[in-house]
Amino acid sequence: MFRRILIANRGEIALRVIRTAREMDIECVAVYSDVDARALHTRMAHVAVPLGGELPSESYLDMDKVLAAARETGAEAIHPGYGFLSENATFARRVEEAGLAWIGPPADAITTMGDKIVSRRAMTEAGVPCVPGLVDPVDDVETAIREADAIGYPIAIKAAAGGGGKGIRIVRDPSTMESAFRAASGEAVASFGDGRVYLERYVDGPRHIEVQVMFDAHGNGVHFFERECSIQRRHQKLVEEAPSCILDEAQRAEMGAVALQAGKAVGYRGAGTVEFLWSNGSFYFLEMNTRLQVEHPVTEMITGVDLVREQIRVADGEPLGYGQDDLSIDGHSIEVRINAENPFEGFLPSTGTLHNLRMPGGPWVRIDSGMYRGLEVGLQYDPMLGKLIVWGRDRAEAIARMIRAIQEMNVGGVHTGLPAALQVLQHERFVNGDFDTHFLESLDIQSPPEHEGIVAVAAAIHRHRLARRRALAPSDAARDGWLARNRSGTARHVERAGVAGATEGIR
Amino acid sequence: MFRRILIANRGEIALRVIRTAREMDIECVAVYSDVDARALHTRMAHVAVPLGGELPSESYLDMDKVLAAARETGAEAIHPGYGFLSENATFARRVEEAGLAWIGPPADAITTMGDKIVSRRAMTEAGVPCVPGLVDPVDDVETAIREADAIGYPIAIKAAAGGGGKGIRIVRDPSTMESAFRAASGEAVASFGDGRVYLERYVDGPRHIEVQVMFDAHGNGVHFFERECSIQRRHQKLVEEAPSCILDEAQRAEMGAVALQAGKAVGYRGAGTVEFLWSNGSFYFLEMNTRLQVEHPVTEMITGVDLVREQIRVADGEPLGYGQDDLSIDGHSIEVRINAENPFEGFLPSTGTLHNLRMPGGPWVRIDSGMYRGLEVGLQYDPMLGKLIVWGRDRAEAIARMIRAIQEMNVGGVHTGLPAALQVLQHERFVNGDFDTHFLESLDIQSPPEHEGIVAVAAAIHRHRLARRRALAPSDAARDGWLARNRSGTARHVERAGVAGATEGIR
Amino acid sequence: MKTYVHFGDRTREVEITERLGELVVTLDGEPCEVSYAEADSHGQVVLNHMGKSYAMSIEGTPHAMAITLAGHRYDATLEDERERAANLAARAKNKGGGVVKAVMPGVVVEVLVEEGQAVEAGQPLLILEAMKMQNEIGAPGSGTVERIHAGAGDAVGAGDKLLSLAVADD
Amino acid sequence: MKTYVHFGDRTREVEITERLGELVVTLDGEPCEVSYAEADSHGQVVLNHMGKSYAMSIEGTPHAMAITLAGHRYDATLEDERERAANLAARAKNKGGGVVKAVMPGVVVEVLVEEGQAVEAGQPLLILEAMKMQNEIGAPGSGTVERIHAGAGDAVGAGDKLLSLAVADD
Repeated sequence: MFRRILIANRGEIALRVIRTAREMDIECVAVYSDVDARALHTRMAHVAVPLGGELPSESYLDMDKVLAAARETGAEAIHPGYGFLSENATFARRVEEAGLAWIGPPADAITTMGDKIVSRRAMTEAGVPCVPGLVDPVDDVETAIREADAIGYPIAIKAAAGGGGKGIRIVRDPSTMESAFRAASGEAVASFGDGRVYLERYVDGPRHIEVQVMFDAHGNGVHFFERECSIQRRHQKLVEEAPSCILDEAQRAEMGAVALQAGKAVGYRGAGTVEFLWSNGSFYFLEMNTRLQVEHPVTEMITGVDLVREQIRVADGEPLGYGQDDLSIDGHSIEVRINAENPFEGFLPSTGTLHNLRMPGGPWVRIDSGMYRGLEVGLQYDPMLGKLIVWGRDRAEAIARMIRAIQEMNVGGVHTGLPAALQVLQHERFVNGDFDTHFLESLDIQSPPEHEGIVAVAAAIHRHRLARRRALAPSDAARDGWLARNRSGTARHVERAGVAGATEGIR
Repeated sequence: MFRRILIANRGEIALRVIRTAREMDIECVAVYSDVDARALHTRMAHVAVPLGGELPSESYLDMDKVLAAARETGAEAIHPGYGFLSENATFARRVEEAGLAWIGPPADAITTMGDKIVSRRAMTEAGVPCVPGLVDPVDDVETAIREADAIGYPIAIKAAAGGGGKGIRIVRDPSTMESAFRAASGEAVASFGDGRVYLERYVDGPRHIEVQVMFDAHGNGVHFFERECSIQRRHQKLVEEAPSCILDEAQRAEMGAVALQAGKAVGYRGAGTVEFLWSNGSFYFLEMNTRLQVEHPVTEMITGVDLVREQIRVADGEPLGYGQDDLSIDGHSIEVRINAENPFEGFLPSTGTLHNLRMPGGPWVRIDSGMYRGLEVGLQYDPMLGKLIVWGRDRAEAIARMIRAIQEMNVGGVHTGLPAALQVLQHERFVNGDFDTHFLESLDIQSPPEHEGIVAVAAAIHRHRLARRRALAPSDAARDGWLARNRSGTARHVERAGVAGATEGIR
Repeated sequence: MKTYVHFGDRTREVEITERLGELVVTLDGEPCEVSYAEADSHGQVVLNHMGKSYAMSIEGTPHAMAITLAGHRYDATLEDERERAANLAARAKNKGGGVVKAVMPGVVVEVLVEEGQAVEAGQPLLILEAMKMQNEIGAPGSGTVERIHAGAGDAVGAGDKLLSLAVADD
Repeated sequence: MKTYVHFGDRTREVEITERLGELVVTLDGEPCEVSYAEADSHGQVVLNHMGKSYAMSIEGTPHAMAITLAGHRYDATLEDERERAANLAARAKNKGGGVVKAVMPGVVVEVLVEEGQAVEAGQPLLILEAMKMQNEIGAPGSGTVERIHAGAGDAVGAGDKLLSLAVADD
């Protein structure tokens, strides 16, 4: 087994890898940017190498610096975490050319799955169901009408030059196809100066369901069942759970088998996630994420398997040592992401310095977090500060437990999405399992007005006390000013930055 | 189900009960002494009632105050936690006389199990194996020799007036019985002014293994397998685990059955623990703890059952709803107690104000803790501040995970037993499962000297920095003084306070 | 002393008087029996009301506080009577108008309005790129664009002026 | 500047000199290449040495520190050369003697010695009950009991004098 590995990442995922590595008696090399000199991953590693720089491009994305750090410290393998270089085929190749083990899939698999059109072709050949439709644009109305019948309604007409949902037209009735086609290509010209459009089956009320797979280097592969990730907003998941309450045993097995097919088709090795769109009982391949997912803990909680440990084992050439029949689902797990964002103002990013951190605890509550008192949450990096994970014997117990855990928690200094997660968990539709990827966006996030009175009283008394204390000790005034700075504001995202309903590239 | 319950306790166990109650949508009434006005259990409850007073006798042990609080707040049931009034039969009766539900066993069961001699008789009648021996003193050498043969060697001669191990004589060979008997009663006279002694089989290299049982009000009972609690010192457990690595399936089932027998014999209801001494393949009834145990989490982790929820359900009259065959062991769990004590000075109590709390996290790490920054750890209450619990697929994984978790943790302001726990977990004998109740006391707790050099350098540089900073900002000097106060000292326990090897009354 | 606590456009009036060291509180004119205790000096407070206790975390300044209660967060702005009068006057002077500032460091991608142009409340004024994301800055109120302080391509820091609005009399 | 760091009866000598703002350190006379960084102002420090980093929590005063490293705890007392000389002199003056104080509030259960009695280092002097537990207070060094300040039944606070020892010349 490796004696020392380098973790080319930061934040909670770097800690996650360090924790398993420590348990495996493997030394960890952390790398860090100037901003992260005091970060927990820097402190918890056996060796910490400064990369310098503030921007990702100057640090965690700089292949030369990362590889140099590995060379200097004698690391034998590199774990990329998620994001940054994790899905960079060039980096994967360079790591192996440097004579190091790459704790990830083969570069070719990354390349294939990284390209929408190439992967769609590969999957179709492998017999993996994709959303019915055309890859190439249609030139005229006649072809469109003919193709539409072949694809089957409802049809989504999408601008070839578009993306981000602009210029999408939904057609549910053939009779309206012609007018819709003209309108769509007209809008496409207007928006992108390019009128070409293509057709695809429109997926109604889609749910985002993904399957966790793991392959060793000896042709063995298993899946660890599915995760339901439909509670999301603009490509950002907020609440994830496993298993999905919409799948029955038969479909669960089928989806798992299809996911393994997808992996085999690209000669996969290591941990990966095959994402599907589920709608009205059928599911379609969306994409494959060729790395560990943020939400992997919910899978660990219901299977008892440490996925990072498995990643490291197979990267070292060990066989899985178990088969599909050895795996089963025990209970239910939910994860809530703790993002620095303001759910009351359209989830705008929130910055500040963390203080008054109060973490929940007790039975079956797990915290994967890079947060610490004094952490300055800026805009350089992903706003995800950590994750709250619970396990319960069943979905109801897990929901109740997550609500309880969120109520125990406090993160001072920034806004977080926790109030939104709380509203989701307490929502009848979520409790009944009746939701799709549009659900979160349909909510108006607000705190229960019935408590505003008591809150107002508390705030007023607190102000009263502050005034008193300031009179006594000027130093407090400074502190208040400090807190004030940390509650600096937020901005509104441009609608065009995301597509309601589209779920490509979600992490 | 109850709408509101009162928790007649403090610290981590009060939080533990509040957490499950919240998940069951039951409101919680906390009670608190003057010392605990800011305690977490006071803050996390829906209602908090001050009992006043600083000493337990003025607060948590004052039945009238607790019952009054329940009456005022309209609580429908009382959960006693452990310690304090939890094993007080009078209180159990008064709770029920007050028309409230008692989340605990029937008063009679508490009474019976609370008396060593009465419980021993009851268990013997019920066919539960007890340590062979006599309850009544033997008057003369002849009887002693005769009885000794009947009991079987090795024999322990104990002073009737004694206890605490004083005046115990171990006899392994009948030929030395006479001299030993005279010496023992002589010593008994000297120590207690009462020469009466009684005989008991001496249990060699005993392990403390206990079985968790749960009975509903309808005659159904199950056991949740065993916990191994042999890592203890002077009636204080430090490391607990489930399952025990010394039991095979057959003996596990046998011990579980015997535990259920014990409970049935006293008409038990609710959660209880039957403690056994295990030695060379046979086990003997020690005592039954008629309440929830500190170490209950390790049982929860391997069975997936929330024991507090079960306590509340059966107290409300619900049937268990499952049988023994529905329960099984999944993986392995270890708990380490976080006590304010100095393991380098004979585990003397340590007092101070908590700061620099850094809690571990990540996969399968659970924290049940009443700690918060600013908590003043005094001498009024039990020194246990919280518990660290981990789960692993097997014992080796659990040990590695607990070591990792302890290494992540920091508790500033007081000494804790964590370094001792770390030394136990890293000890070859513990790893091999080769230990008994004397193991912990046999260890010389010390931190690895090979790091003293680097630590010395850090300390010297830190001092250098402090001097600098003090020159700049006098306020820091104050802070250092404050820290210093918090590291106030400890005292040495009197050896006579405990018995090496005796495990009665351990919590 | 009266304090006006605003949650967005909703306002609660809290009056606090101290009698013999005891706080006497009214909420929107109604008497409100409460006891208030600070669990620490960092804004962890416990408020008892009608036999229930509410543990809250309060952070911020005397004028803007964030209160967290059982996982829910309330952002409140506070004024006493004097401040309220002053603020009302200020608002009257330029309702919704004034200077629009950058709330985070970034780069101006595009200015969507021109000087002299009339804008509606919430209408996009310009696009600021920060965190690899395009953020749209809307008008705080309806009025006219008086001056534009930043142009496309400009890097701005938090607090920098972006543009000034004059309010249409209505 | 030289600092003597004592762990119980083991002592390490650390010399720190600052050259061009850089710390130059020797440990027991040997050069020791380290870099030292504070993660916060509460004693979370990271020390790099021979290509490894050691994260430690340090608390205490310049004279007595508790250092936690990967779950292990080290209690150290520190002296510089001047302090060392002074302390040596003081120790010489009354080796092991001086005043025995209560380290925690409690009640004196029993005094096990008499004034004038000779005692060995570690010999039980009296029993203090605290935390529902009997704690035995031992002699810090061998000598003679000079005065007894507290009697059986007395309640004492932390820091209160219990008895004074005079040291036997040896």
